[in-house]
Amino acid sequence: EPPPLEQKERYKVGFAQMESNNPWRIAETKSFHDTAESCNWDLVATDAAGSAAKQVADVDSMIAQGIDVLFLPPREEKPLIPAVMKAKAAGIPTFLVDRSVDPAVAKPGDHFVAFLGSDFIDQGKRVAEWVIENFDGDKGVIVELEGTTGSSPANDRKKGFDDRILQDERFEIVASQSGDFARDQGRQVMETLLQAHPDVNIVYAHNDEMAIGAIQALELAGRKPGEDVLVVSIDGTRDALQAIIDGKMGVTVESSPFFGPLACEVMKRYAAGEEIEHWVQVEDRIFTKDNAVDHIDEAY
Amino acid sequence: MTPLVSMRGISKSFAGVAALQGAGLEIEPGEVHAIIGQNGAGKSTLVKILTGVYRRDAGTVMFDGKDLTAGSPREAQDAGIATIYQELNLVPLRSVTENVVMGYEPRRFGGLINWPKAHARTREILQRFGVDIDVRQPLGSYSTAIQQLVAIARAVSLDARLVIMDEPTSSLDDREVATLFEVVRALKREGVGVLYISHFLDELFAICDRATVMRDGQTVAVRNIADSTKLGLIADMLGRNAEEIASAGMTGLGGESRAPGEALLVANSIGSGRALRDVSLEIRRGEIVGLGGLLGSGRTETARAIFGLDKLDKGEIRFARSAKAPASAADAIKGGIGFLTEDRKAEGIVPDMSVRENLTLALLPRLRKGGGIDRKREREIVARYVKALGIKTASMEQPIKELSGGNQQKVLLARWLANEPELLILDEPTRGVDVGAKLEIQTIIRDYVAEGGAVLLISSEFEELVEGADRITVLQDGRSVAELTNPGITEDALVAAMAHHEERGPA
Amino acid sequence: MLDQSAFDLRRYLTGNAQTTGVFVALIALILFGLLRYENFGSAYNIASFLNYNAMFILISIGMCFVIMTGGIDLSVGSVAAFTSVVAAYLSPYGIEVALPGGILAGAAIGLLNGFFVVAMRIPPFIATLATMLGAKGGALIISGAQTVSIDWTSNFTKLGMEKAFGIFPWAIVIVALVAVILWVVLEHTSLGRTVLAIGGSEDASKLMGLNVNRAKFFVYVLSGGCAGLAGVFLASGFGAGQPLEGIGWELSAIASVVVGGTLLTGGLGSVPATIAGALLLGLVFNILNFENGRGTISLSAYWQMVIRGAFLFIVILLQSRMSGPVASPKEN
Amino acid sequence: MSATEASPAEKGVMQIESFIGFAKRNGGLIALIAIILFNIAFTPNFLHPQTFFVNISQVATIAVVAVGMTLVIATGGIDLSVGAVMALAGALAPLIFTSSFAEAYPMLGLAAAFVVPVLVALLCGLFNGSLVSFLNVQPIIATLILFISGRGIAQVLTNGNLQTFSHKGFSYLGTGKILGLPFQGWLVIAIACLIWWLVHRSLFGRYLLAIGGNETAARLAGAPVRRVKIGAYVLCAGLAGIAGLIVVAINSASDAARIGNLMELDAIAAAVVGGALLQGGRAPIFGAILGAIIIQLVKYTLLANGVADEVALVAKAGIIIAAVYLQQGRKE
Ligand SMILES: Nc1ncnc2c1ncn2[C@@H]1O[C@H](COP(=O)(O)OP(=O)(O)OP(=O)(O)O)[C@@H](O)[C@H]1O
Ligand SMILES: Nc1ncnc2c1ncn2[C@@H]1O[C@H](COP(=O)(O)OP(=O)(O)OP(=O)(O)O)[C@@H](O)[C@H]1O
Ligand SMILES: [Mg+2]
Ligand SMILES: [Mg+2]
Repeated sequence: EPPPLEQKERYKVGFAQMESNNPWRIAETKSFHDTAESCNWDLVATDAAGSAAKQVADVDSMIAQGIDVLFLPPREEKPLIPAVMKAKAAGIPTFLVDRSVDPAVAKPGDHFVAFLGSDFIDQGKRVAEWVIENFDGDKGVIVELEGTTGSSPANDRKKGFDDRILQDERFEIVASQSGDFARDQGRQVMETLLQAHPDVNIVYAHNDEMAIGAIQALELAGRKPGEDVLVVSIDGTRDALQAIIDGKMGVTVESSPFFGPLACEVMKRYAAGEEIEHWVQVEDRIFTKDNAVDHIDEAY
Repeated sequence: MTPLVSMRGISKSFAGVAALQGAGLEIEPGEVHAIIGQNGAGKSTLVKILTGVYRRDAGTVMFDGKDLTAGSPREAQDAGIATIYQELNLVPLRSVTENVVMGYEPRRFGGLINWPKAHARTREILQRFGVDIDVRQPLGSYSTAIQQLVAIARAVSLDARLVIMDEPTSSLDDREVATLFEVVRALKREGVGVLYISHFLDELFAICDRATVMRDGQTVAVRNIADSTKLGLIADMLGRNAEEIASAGMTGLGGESRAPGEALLVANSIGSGRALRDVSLEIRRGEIVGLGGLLGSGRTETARAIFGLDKLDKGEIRFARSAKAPASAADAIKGGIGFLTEDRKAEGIVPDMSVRENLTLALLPRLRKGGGIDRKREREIVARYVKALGIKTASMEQPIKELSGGNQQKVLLARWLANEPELLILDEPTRGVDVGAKLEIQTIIRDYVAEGGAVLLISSEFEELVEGADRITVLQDGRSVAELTNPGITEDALVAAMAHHEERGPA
Repeated sequence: MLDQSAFDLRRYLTGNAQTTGVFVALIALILFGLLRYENFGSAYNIASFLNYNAMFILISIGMCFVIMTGGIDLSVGSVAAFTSVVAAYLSPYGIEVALPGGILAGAAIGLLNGFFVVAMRIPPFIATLATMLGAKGGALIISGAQTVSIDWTSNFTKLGMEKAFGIFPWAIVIVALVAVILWVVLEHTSLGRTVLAIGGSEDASKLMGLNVNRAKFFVYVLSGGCAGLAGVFLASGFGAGQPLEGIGWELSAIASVVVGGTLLTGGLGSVPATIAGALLLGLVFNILNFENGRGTISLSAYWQMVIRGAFLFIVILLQSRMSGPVASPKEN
Repeated sequence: MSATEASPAEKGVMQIESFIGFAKRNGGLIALIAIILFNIAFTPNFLHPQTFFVNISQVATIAVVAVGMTLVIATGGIDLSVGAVMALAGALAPLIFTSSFAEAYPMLGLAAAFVVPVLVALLCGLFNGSLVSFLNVQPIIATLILFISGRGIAQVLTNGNLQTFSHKGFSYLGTGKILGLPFQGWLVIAIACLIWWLVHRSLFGRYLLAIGGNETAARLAGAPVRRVKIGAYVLCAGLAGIAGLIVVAINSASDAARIGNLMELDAIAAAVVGGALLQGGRAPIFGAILGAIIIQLVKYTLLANGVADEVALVAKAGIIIAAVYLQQGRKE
């Protein structure tokens, strides 16, 4: 059983962010800061600068400061298990946000209260399904731009997409290289792969930033993204929606960073003694040219 | 009796240029054996082959009757050869003790260094040389002379069968040289062989038994010192006959002195730090002023202060028309001062740069042409000085580090002469320079003064000072205590002046 | 000769001021934390702080040895990541196997560094830069680009998560042991003195007949071994073999060493001061976290970077003020 | 032989010798040829002109930074802050030309967007150089300060946000072409020639090499040591600033967290592969360009041939070691 949470006027809430080197994380942190005011939190926010070990140490220092509740986006599945265990031992209920930990060791409803978020594998799978449905050529030659090598969203988004797309014989992944989730890297990698594989007609990027980079590379090489090359990715950023509106990109599966309000709501329910489902699933929308215009103003 | 060392047919070339060609060397146990030869004759190279620093291209080396091919200095040391290299090779950041005992530390508790014993042993060894210092201090906080003595102490303490000394006295004063000789004689009594390299022929006559003469990478003669004359040895070294040389005189400084001009530099009671307390001196155009004094008397510090390297705590310096002392080296050079430093390796050469670049380093501001360097003029100037000073170099593009010590010194001298300064400060200008080159350098200095330049000359060689200087300001413990004027200065007078106030401080 | 008191003053200035600076700064920062933040001095905070920083202390000490020879080891972070993976794979066999296994893996990479530097004469900066890339690649390859689970049922986690005799975390006990041993090696063995001599002047050390190559191999193997041990801590204390950890560790280790008064050109160095340097830099993170918790201002991650840089700047300023030139009296 | 005029025959011999010397000195060149041959054999479409352009545009930033790095390395220093300076300059430019001022005065705004970031970069160099030359702070540490906080400052300025824009004039820097060749390519050539002249024909350059070779000797010969050292850091930072602008211009976006990430390592590796000595005294400018090209081609080769990222890291490590080893072959 996770530790209970008493009902109070104000809570001291810990939010141990893993890194702040991309727009998505920044939007997520901002969402927690914004929620702190409306939800009556004293927010202790730390930043682990991309190190799982430092994230554990950050959680430790929050425990030392006596927080009431912990929201943790664990950078890695396994390395953050000690943080979850320590929080439990200190009597602090923990909610995992946007990524989870290894379920073989730490379980929701036991070591932590619940996982709030979407499913990276599923995101990849949904992109694949959209491609299968909407690609009208005979032969899909795919270049995949992976996220940071070894990071869990990269691993999962690859797995979800690859497993699904390869069930259809029309498709072939000719190259799959890391663009480190960054626009500049995505562009450089795409430029290179385009030289080696000029026949590519589908680009799947693990996030929108790399997709934008790929679009630039395609344009620089005189190709027409959206016409002769289909670009698809995940996240739902403003730039990606704009690209969809401009017809340069096919689809982006949403992966919303705005966890603050959800976190507030779930925490209140837990304090009230409600049973919390182990996975508070976030509905990821899917943006295409049909709905991009409607959502671009809420994108980050 | 088998010789202690027997080297035969040794050859060695660097990048295709032969430094040694079939050189040989033989030393008996208990013998003090000298190698003499001009700069670049190959003396140091021969030594380095014996001690495993360089690998020979050809030849055999026998040590103590056994074949010795030392692959590293350590192997040579273990075989019983202790060496003091020409360029000081110690670790300035580490303590005196460490520099002496390194590699042979006394142990305790199964392997740990016995520091108290190490310090005590070091203190004891140094005391044999009359040096009483805090052995825990970093070696670098002591003067070159002390460092030289430490290097000697280290070598002597190794209980070797052969001790090699490559120009050990180049930065020692007479008293220390005397102490060193005592030690050499003691080694000899113990049956230890000593290989002694020096440009001071007097020293050979004082302690050496035989001398091997080298010229252009070859051994040209082996002489019994007792049967030789100075002139004969010089003739061997230079490969000329003795009469020719005899007519030329022994130092190049003793020219006819001329009437000195107006005052160029006046230092009034200057002081800076602990080493320079109260020095006054005056230098006039067209004269050589010597600075006499014992080791550590503050001669180098005086020079540094004049050149603007050390801030003055007190006193004032007037140079030429300017009432202000230079604030930096660049300032001093612009004002017309040049400073040849005593430590060629650390403060003089830029080892990887060519002879040309080294020679014109101080001249650059004047070679400026349209934002760049006037390379044509640069080459002309370098070619002129290489020729005028007889610098032995393959080309002006050869890295200076590949030149022998004496030739490096000439390049540095040329660096300053090319600048045509009004005042040239020379700190030990002929240190480590062979007789021939020494003569040449002294002549160059004399010529420079004859054309109206002024020189402040620091030298530990009394002969050079006494013959060369028009006046000598004598320093002691950082104070100027006497002034002697030529003609009329004798070595005895100089020594007396230097020692005069001896009782005052605990020097 | 020269009077003794002057010498003592000089020794104080050249020998100790380098290191006093860091101790003064460390104590000042600790006092600041104690006075300003509740729970800063709690046993929990101290233990977890030390537990996390144990890894940095280790690699800093290893780095200190390398730097004393005038070298540098940029590979420590990757090596720790690599050995954390190795240790994770070995964890089912228990700590008795995983601990030496991790250390050996690190030492092996150190040996490779030593080979590049000593035998191939590649500048240390470049040699270890290459092994930094190589070890990272290696870690990703053997782990299949995933974090590697440790065996939670074996005694492997004891090391990082339990306390020796119920008081001190094991990691701290081991680090203390390593530190004492290496301090003795440095100050009281000829190997240690050779390390310092090489940094002072490699040529001179060779001519003195010191075994320069052996000592250089030693420091790289030592640094690799220390990083290896840090990797074992990482796996044991942080729950997995982590091929992506260790980024930037080399720079914080270098900073710790320098803040501890060691010259990057080699020839000087102290184990205790290096530890103090590592603690000092680690403390900045801890204090920033506490500052965030006070709620008065909330420092964004970027401000934290700026503040860390500024803090390093201040420490460096203080140090250069207090120590002045040490290298040789001829400088300046 | 004394250094007088050489006869024509001697000159001919000297030329042949210097060519052999050149080949020996440039192990890098051999490495480059090997990589190119490999690519021609194995990489699809390698000889396609577009491949050439892609590589030129990608190598430009590394090359520009490596040239600056070479100057700093020539003084015996190192500059870790180049990546952070790139980020700072890159973050500033869009801030300026998307400001209301630039909207009011487009031309002035555009000019300011080029000039101000570079000026700020120069200031960073001034900061680094002053720490090194006035306070005697060791270069790694001096530049570590901006390495840590420079990027933080850039992120504070932009609030961490990605700034995207579309601006024809500014993007020319990254996407423009002259005679069919990317504009950055020309820029690199111009910069390299200018800096080469500076190093080999100007007083500054001679002093730079002298200081790197023996600082004390250079000072005593009247070299303005501090000014020259600061100059090297300022130039290096300025060039990093330009590189930052190029990156932003190509991407039409500026992400302070990412611009120039790990650039310092690539630049140092390029400089050393190109023949720079980390202890100073040498500044092979075209060598640095060569080194940058090698590093770029290695990256390209591995990517184009589908080598997995983690294997690519190991391969890169091996190639760096091999290139530097070849480079040093001449030193027996
Ligand atoms: N490392 C080296 N590289 C290239 N040439 C060298 C090297 N060492 C010595 N030489 C050359 O070998 C020759 C002999 O030099 P060596 O140092 O043995 O002379 P020396 O007799 O000791 O002279 P000095 O009296 O000036 O010390 C010189 O011409 C010198 O230029
Ligand atoms: N016997 C000594 N014991 C300790 N320190 C000494 C001794 N002799 C000299 N020194 C150091 O040397 C410095 C002064 O030496 P300096 O080089 O000025 O003397 P010098 O007269 O130029 O002698 P040299 O012949 O070495 O050039 C002092 O700062 C002092 O610390
Ligand atoms: Mg010699
Ligand atoms: Mg002197």
